[in-house]
Amino acid sequence: MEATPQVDESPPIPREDREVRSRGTRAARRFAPLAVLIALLSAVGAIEPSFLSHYALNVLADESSVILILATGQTVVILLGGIDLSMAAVASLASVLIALALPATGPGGLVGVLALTTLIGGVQGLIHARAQVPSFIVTLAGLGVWSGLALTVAPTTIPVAAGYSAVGWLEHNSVGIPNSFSVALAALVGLAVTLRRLPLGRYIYAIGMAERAALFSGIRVGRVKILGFALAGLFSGLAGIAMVARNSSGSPTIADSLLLPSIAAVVIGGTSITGGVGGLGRTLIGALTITVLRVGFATIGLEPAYEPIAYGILVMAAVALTIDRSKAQIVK
Amino acid sequence: MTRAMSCPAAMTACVAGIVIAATPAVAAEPICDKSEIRLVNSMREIAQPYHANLDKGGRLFAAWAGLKNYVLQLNQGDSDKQISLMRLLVAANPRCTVFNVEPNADLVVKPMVDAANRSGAWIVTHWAHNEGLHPFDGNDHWIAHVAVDSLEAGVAISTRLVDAMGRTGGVVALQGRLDTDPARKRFAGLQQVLQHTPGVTLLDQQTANWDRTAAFPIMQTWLTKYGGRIKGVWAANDDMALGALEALRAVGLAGKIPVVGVDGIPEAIAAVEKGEMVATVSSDAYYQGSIGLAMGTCVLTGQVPLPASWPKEHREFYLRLVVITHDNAAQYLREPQPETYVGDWQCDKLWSRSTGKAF
Amino acid sequence: MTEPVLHVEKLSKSFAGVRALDDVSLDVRPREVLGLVGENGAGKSTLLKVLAGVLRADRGRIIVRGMPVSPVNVVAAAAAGIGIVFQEQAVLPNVTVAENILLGHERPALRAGFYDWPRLYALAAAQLDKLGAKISPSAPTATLSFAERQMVEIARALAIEERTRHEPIILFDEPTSMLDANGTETVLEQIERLRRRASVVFVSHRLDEVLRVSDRVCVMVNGRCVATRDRAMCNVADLQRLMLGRELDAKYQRQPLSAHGPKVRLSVRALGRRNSYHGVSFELHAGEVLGISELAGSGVQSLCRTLFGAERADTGEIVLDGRSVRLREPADAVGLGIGYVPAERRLEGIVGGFGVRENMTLAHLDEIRRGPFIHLAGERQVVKSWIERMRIRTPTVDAPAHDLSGGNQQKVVLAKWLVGRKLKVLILDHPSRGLDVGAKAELFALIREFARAGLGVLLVADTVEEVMALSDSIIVMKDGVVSGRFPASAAKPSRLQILERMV
Amino acid sequence: MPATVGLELRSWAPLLALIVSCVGFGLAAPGFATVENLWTIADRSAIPLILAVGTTFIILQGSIDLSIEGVMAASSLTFAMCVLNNRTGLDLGLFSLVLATCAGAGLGLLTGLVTACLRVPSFMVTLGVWSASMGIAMLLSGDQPPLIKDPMLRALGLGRSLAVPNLFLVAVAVVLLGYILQSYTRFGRYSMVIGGGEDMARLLGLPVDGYKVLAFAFGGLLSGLGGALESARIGLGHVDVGAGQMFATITAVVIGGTSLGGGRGGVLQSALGTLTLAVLTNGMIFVGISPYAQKSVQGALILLAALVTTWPLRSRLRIVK
Repeated sequence: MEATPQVDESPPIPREDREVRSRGTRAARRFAPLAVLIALLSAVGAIEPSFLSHYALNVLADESSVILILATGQTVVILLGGIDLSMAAVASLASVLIALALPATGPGGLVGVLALTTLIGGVQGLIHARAQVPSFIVTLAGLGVWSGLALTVAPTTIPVAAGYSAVGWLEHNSVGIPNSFSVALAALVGLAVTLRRLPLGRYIYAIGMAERAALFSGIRVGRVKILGFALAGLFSGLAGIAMVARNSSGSPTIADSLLLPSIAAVVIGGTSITGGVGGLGRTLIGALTITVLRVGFATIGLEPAYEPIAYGILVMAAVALTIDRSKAQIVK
Repeated sequence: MTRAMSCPAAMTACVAGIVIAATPAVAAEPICDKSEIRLVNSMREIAQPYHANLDKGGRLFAAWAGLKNYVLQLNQGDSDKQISLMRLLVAANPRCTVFNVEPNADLVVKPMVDAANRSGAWIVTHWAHNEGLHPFDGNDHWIAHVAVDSLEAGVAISTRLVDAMGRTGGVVALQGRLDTDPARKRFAGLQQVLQHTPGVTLLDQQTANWDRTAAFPIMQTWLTKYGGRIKGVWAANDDMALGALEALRAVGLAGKIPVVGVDGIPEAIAAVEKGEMVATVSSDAYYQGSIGLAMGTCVLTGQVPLPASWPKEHREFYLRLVVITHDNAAQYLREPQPETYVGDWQCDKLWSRSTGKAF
Repeated sequence: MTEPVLHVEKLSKSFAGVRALDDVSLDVRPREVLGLVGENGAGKSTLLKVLAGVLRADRGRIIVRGMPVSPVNVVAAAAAGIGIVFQEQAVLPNVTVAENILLGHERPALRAGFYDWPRLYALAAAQLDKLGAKISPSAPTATLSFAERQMVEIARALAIEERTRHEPIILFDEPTSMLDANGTETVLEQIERLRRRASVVFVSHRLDEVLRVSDRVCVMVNGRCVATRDRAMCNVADLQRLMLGRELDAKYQRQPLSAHGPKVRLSVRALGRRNSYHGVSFELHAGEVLGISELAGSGVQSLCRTLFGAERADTGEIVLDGRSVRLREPADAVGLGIGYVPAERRLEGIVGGFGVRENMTLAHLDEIRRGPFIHLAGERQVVKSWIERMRIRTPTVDAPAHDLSGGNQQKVVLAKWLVGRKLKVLILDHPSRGLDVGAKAELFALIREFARAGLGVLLVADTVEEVMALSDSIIVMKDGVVSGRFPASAAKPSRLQILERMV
Repeated sequence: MPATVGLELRSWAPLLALIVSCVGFGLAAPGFATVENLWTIADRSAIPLILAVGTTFIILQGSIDLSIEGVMAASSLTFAMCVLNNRTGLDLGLFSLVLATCAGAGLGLLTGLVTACLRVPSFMVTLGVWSASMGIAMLLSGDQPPLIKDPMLRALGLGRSLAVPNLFLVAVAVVLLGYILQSYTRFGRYSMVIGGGEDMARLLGLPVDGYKVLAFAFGGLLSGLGGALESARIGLGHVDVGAGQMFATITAVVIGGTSLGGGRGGVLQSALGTLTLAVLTNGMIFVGISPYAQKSVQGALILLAALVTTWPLRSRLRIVK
């Protein structure tokens, strides 16, 4: 979306009230996502105590891992002010390729696939940055192309014939925590450090907040964007691996149902969908929240037919409570 | 309909009680008290008659066996969710929990079986699963896999179709989602039949993702593309068949061109009776929705020995399919009564609908 | 003495505890032009926004022709007979001129809820005629020139006349701050023209303009109107004294180039960009301030951006320290030690969401790294020192940049470049835009100071005076070509000499 | 007629694409270029056209609507259970079409209100509404989708008048309505304004939120109509009547040259985009391209369309998110 210039010399009005509001609610806003998560957990726990057992929480962590990985990658893109609709499709493609490659290549194949998905992300970033096509469109196109490709490569589920051990360890626990979750968390932390302490991170936020100013500060905006989308691609690949580990097989549609939840996770975490505001800590909370929303109801024995309704309403409510309004005065 | 059921259900419940009591004691200690037993039906949704009937079947059984704790898990077509739901549920009281699973895709079978083995819950799966996976390969909590021979189903409807076509002319085929086993096997069935009927040619084939709305325009396009050359319509499930049927209706060909499908959903059976469809195959959703629970209950109540000791062909077997044509359509239109199934739910008759090993 | 059409009574407005308006009172008489001057933050714009219904006052009354009003939005204010002319950005590019002019007041052009386009165009044309503007009402606004859009703005304000039986009160919020000499002329002419059918409140930082068009001038300080003078009774110096409470010395001794040797920093050779500028050549020496005097559309901004790598040149070459350079994007220029202070400060200069610290170091993060990481402690050091050195008034090192006054923001942008160790050339694109005299003076002092340190400074300023005040050498550009050169070696040119090269 | 309303030069690209693809398929597949197939394509594009019109206004304002499929499902069930059917005793005939459409409008209204009042991005709101209305549809559907027995409405869905598919006639009417709204009413013009500069619109005191709500309500209304008509065609209320429509519609609108940033494009462009898409899907079946390749082709097409429209605008200083 094209940036619209500020109107006047004296501080623009909306920001004034924003200042007023944010001064009052900055703290509240920071902790709203966490509060929502805790509220949800305790609500579900109150109805079904076993939900808070170590085992159940472990399962929850495990379930959240794939969404967490996708959301982590998505966060970078959203901080840049863009969006990547192709991540799930790329993850599915990755799962198929891994399932096909593992028997022959073993762990080496994983690296290859990750490299490929990173490249895919990079290419999308390149088109977005250089041809200046909105990321929504580029990745919408990508969504079609990559899932089409996945279905052509393997129209069906591919069980991992051999070499499953290369990914299987993700399904085990160490120190009482599912490895898949630990890995996802590690990746998230790594990226978080990048965002906070490396110049790259500073650039990403700058671009998300004021791309023109970033450009005029000598930041290689194009390059940073391409990098951001490449990262998203990389994380799609990771998600693909996690999926294979989870299902011990790859499928061309395996991750598709996770695209929107993973984006919702980022926004519910409180990262502004218009870019520049937010972070990965928030995304972690968002991913957990979404997971509880996805599978929580079933455990409290809510009549399944009402699940989608409750899910829809709660997603809206959660976003309404947690969204960062300090930047997005213009809600698109 | 529950009211319609309850009385006979209650009656048969007593009858059944006696029957169970009468059956000779078997060499196994009860694992759970009846009150602890939890029955879970895990399926895609209940907006479709097929799935709705799975659920009804499950409830019929629960009522009949006098088990209160019946859980329905819907995944809305989200494989990942189907796995998650199971994993979370077995957080509590796994060893007395029985899962009867209609897999959203074959790939969910393994993770769910693993979850069962890990947690000690019990699981029965339906339809198909990944290659090289078997209950008897040390998956002691995977009670059984009730396979449906989609090839057989495909062959069955295809033969009816070509016969109705007088063994000549062109047919178009609407495929299901190609990343599912039934879709592929059913189509294989068609190809097999066509090989032996040189008179019939396959004009075109497309996937409509099991979906009625998707089937409609595809059929429309074919009608304009091939016009009179289409002498028969083959669909991998009833929903698509009915979609195609509507497209035929639009050009006044409904009933003039033979249509076949699979699943035996009421609407399709009605169409068969009206003569707008030639045949459909039913795997009897009521049975599929209940038999797994029945097996599990028998195991948990110790009326049958632990599955590990069963013969292989009892762990993984094909389910008898019913081909519904104009002749027998009427009888399948009625809501089935428990009596129809009580026989199959007896712990010593669990395999009464098996047509032999499926491996 | 005639009855005032607009009477403002003890108006107060605070933002987050900060008083922007403090019991300000003033009168506007029929068909008079009231000039409103004051430093940034004095409350001029806030006052206008309250009058125009953009902001709501905390206390006080607004009385129009004896009727108290409290406009809740621009439309309501218009209904009360008050119209405001924002800066150029307030017209919508993707709809027609007519729609822009009548935005929110289409009713007369509606028939049964449907647009009667011919009628809409007619109504719009009527407004444009008042200004003698020759703009087609059906033209997409995006296709208009800068000045034309300004006309549309004014026409919109004038349209009020049709709705109130009275003559409108029209508020101009710094209409000229983004304009060059020509644009300014047109606006001032229009204000003159309006005098015959409306009352005008005119805010500007350019005291000479204000004195030219206003009948009376009201000086605002800290949210109150400290003095109201008739035009006849005062001059620029008086106003400055009233605003700042101190005299200002805008005098500047040019020093002979020989003082810092004729080392050529940047030389531009026959540079050209399609339908923008062509055959531009000049040399910028170390320690020299090269001023470019221009009219809007003379392609100078485009030239600046080309020198910063933000726009592509079609012909010619850029030579920095004797080496021909290719600039694909600004980053290349920055790498070579070229800095750029853009005209659109808020959009292109600072990153609003960032604090002073992050803004100041954004362009040179890799110079303050420890390993791959940003050396945060070091960063604070650097920023602190520059805040002191440039006397930037900010509560903390991390205060959000958008909370600073325009002048301090501009200093931050300047510092962003000076932080760099190997800065060679600094391009200043209308650096004083929207700054009040005080801030302007400070800024200029800094620019001179750093120029002496051996920097090559390329300055594009709004007025000839500014260019003359700062520059060693001056070139004049017109319609994309250099139309006059006044090298430092030659005698200092007079204002007239420069102007005649411009028109 | 303002230039911004009529087809801009750039918006000829989709028309070109349409013609090219028609000619291409015509040459590739003999049966393609026949009157009969023309009507097939028309029939196929009918409902997408209706959906595209509603979505266009939402996107013109710079928002997005992901709830189409859910709303269609809900209205489809509402419709099927109000007409003569095998589930309820009702037989409201055409009036049920009105009811279903209103149901859609209601859901759209909800979306609009949440977006405007709670200031939540439409992206998330419509995501929620999608899920919620899907749930409603499932509840209504229960275990047995209601079959539509009303012959008149079936005829509306399946029949033709003077060789033209009825639904296509409806679609054409809707497109015209949309075009009139867009070029001759404040709703349409302000949608353009809001998309072009929402902050300015607010600054000038336009009732921005009101028109946003209106746009979503209108979008919901047309999704509702689409859902009802779809079920009139396939003969039952079905949870999946909208399957795949969301991406398809957005794709069509984008291909038409309406920018997702808002403020540029229009109903006619979207209609063109929709027809192009319909021609492609139809043509690809004619040529016999695998449905999966079709998915990829569609994706590539979106990109191509976007490139055509944005390529001329490229510049080092342009900001695109």
